[in-house]
Amino acid sequence: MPVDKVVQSFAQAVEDVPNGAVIMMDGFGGAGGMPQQLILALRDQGARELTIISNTGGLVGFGVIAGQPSVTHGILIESGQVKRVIASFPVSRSPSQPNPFELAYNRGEVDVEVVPQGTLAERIRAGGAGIAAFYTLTGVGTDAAEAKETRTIDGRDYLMEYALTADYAFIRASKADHRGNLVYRGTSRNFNQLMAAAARLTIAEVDEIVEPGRLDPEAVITPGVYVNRLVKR
Amino acid sequence: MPVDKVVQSFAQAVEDVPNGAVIMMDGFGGAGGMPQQLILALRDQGARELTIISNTGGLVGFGVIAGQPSVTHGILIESGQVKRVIASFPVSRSPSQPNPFELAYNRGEVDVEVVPQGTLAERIRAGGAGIAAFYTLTGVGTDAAEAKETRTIDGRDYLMEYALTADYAFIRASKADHRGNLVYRGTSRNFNQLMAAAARLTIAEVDEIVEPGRLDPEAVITPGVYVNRLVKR
Amino acid sequence: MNKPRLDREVIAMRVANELADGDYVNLGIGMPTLVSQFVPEGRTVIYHSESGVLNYGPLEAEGKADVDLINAGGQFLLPVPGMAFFNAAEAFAMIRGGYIDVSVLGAFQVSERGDLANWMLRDRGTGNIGGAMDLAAGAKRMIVAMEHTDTQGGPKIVRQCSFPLTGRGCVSLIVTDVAVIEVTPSGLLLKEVAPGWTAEDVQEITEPTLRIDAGLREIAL
Amino acid sequence: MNKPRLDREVIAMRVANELADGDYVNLGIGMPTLVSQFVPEGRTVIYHSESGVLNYGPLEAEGKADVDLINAGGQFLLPVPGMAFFNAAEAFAMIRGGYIDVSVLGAFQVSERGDLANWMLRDRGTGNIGGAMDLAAGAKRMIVAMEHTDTQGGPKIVRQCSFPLTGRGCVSLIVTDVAVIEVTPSGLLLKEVAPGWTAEDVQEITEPTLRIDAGLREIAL
Repeated sequence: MPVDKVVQSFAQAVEDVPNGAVIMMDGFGGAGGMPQQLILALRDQGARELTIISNTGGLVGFGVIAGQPSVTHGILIESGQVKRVIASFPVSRSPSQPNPFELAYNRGEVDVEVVPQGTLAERIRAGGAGIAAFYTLTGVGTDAAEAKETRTIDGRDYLMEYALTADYAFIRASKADHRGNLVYRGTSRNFNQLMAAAARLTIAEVDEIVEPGRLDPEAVITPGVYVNRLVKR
Repeated sequence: MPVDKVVQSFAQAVEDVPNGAVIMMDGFGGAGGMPQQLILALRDQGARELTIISNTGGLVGFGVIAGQPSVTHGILIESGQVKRVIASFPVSRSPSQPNPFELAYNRGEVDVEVVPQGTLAERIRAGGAGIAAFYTLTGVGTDAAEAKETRTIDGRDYLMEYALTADYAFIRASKADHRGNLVYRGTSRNFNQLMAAAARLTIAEVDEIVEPGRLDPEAVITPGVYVNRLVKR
Repeated sequence: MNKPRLDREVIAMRVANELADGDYVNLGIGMPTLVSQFVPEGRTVIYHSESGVLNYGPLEAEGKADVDLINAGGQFLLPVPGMAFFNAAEAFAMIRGGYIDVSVLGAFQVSERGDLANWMLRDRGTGNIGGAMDLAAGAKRMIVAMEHTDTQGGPKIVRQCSFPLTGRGCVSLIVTDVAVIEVTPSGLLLKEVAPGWTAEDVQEITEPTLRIDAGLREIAL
Repeated sequence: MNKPRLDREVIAMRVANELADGDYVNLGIGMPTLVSQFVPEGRTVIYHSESGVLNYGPLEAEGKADVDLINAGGQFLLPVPGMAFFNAAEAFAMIRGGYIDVSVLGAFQVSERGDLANWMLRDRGTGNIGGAMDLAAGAKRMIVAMEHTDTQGGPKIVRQCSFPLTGRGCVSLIVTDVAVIEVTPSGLLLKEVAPGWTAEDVQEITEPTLRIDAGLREIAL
């Protein structure tokens, strides 16, 4: 891996994403953790038949959040580039205001796997950590347990869940150093930190890139080993 | 739980440790991460038949590291308070200079379970995270696989490993706020962060206790929810 | 039943009364979010959100929205001293690990055994699980805050949930706009009623048979 | 064989030559630790330690020991720009997750199939596994740096390991004080010999049969 991970443009950062790629991206619930420029670049790049692993199905396409224009992976669904979504919160809160995902789902254009949020996080974490599967408390006795192995351990029932990995992770962080060490802001850390480790190739969209030594090593959240490409917004 | 977690003395912090307790403590390889004052207080308190979960078996008892007097849980083995150790690195590097654990082990006074270091870390992490067991790459085809379930997932073999939990975790951190948020220094984070979550009752030995708001919320490593008692050195 | 029902704020106030000093609490989207406004003076409650924050402040209300400081519902929060941020795996490790003292959630249905259904309406084809299943599995105590009946006036407290379950036997206490009901091993125990309501009134809009607590009283705030 | 053997520094130098610019590398306790001193000019290698640090500097040598900055062997390190600290679970997630390009370890024995035994001497009754089994399972490439024979002169490169295994089929390259040997699917391939040594000399102190590389040459630094 090159020691300096900076790439000059978002277009260049996503140019090798092939059709059929599996891509992780955060966007927990708002604009903060969303790799918006990478999403726009991927829309322009045009790769199709994508699988998106994310907390949501893309809340809205284009919108305004906290006074700022905001983009989610909903625009990739609107452009017909997505065939499958693995998410915890795929539809809008209100059935009367369906999001792009739900419209495409109702037209039969996109498939979905709905996963409890903690299980989604843990499956992604496992994917980055060489853990193939694990037994969790969550979902026992619910539809989430369908077709899954249940195992009683120390008198309590657990579901077996498999790791999730991806071809790419699109990460949104606050600052990076040239070696790919990342810091986040507030609640935008969320899935970003986990996804950075779980993909074969991780691309980080950041506000600022500084020289190594300018980030507090005690506060680096994603060590550079997980990051392949860095692009400044 | 009380909102302010500060306890006035190490003796008070450990006074309720019963005979037979399972205690986690770090001390990865040196003096940095070791809860030395809590260990001394526990030696004086006298609880027996303890199980210690730690990376090492206690490298030395009393010693001098980097010019500073240093204590490890080896002194609890020397005082006959320990019946069992779960560790990755239980004996000294040199067979000709046995540590207190190895001497006690050879006398048949203490039992041991030797665990690969990454598996030890992951089992402790699972214990704090409501994960009962997991499948790991490590140890397949070795003695570590004995009596364990092996499972082939996506064409690769994995071992099933169970979570570890404890009655107490003795944590060594650098700073805390009154609510129990902790920061560490450098490589002394190590097992401490994991153990804080995996025990029913966590006691942190720290150099400094500050008011809430004085720690950078982006750099808090152990959120206060995991910490029950705080003692300043 | 056309007797007056409690409004959302009063339900939230009643739930807030259940929170003890030093509790770590997770508040779900909607009515549960209101609870933090009504915690009695002198009690410090520490809020947890799946978005990855512990000890957050009140909802932001003055147009100072920070997109990097949100709760699980995407609402903007104010910072307070003593916060900590962490990733989603850690946020849910806390939940499954048993570190959340109280979870407050809304519900479509609660069964007499404390089963909870709150994530999916079958005719929608899919739904949002979010963090609810994790809270159902891991929180030490779960309080449901909801209207007693659905929009058609039908009971939401039922013998058996017809909607997909969020968790089995996970609910401890149900606070509605007409009653406070405890889930016990021997069924539902009616403990408090709204002003003007009788136990019979509550039973009439509740599917399973309620046991009446010896100390039944008007909802106290 | 009483021909002169390479010293530890030269072995470390030869291993260092295997490290590429930008590699993430984990160096084991003992001889492997020396490797970092000999990385060729112009290559930036980023070191990982199980103690929970990425991109650490050289060993501390001037009495400025910081007990909070150690490698997996407990040796004191110097800080360098661009470091990151993390806990033990993360340190090993990196290893098992396939993020370590090269692991350099010492060994008691290596088999002709690349099995590694480096953690326990049976007559001791117990031993230190440390991070070796994780590195054996997870590192992309494992290089063993060791003496070619044991203290009794017996072979350490064997048909089958008699000591408890650290991992199966995990070793890619063996660098000893007399030879460089690659582990291939069709057995061990002798690629380099120490000055003055012949392939036959090396075979004599090696249990399994070595194939001789067509380009066999003297160890190059």
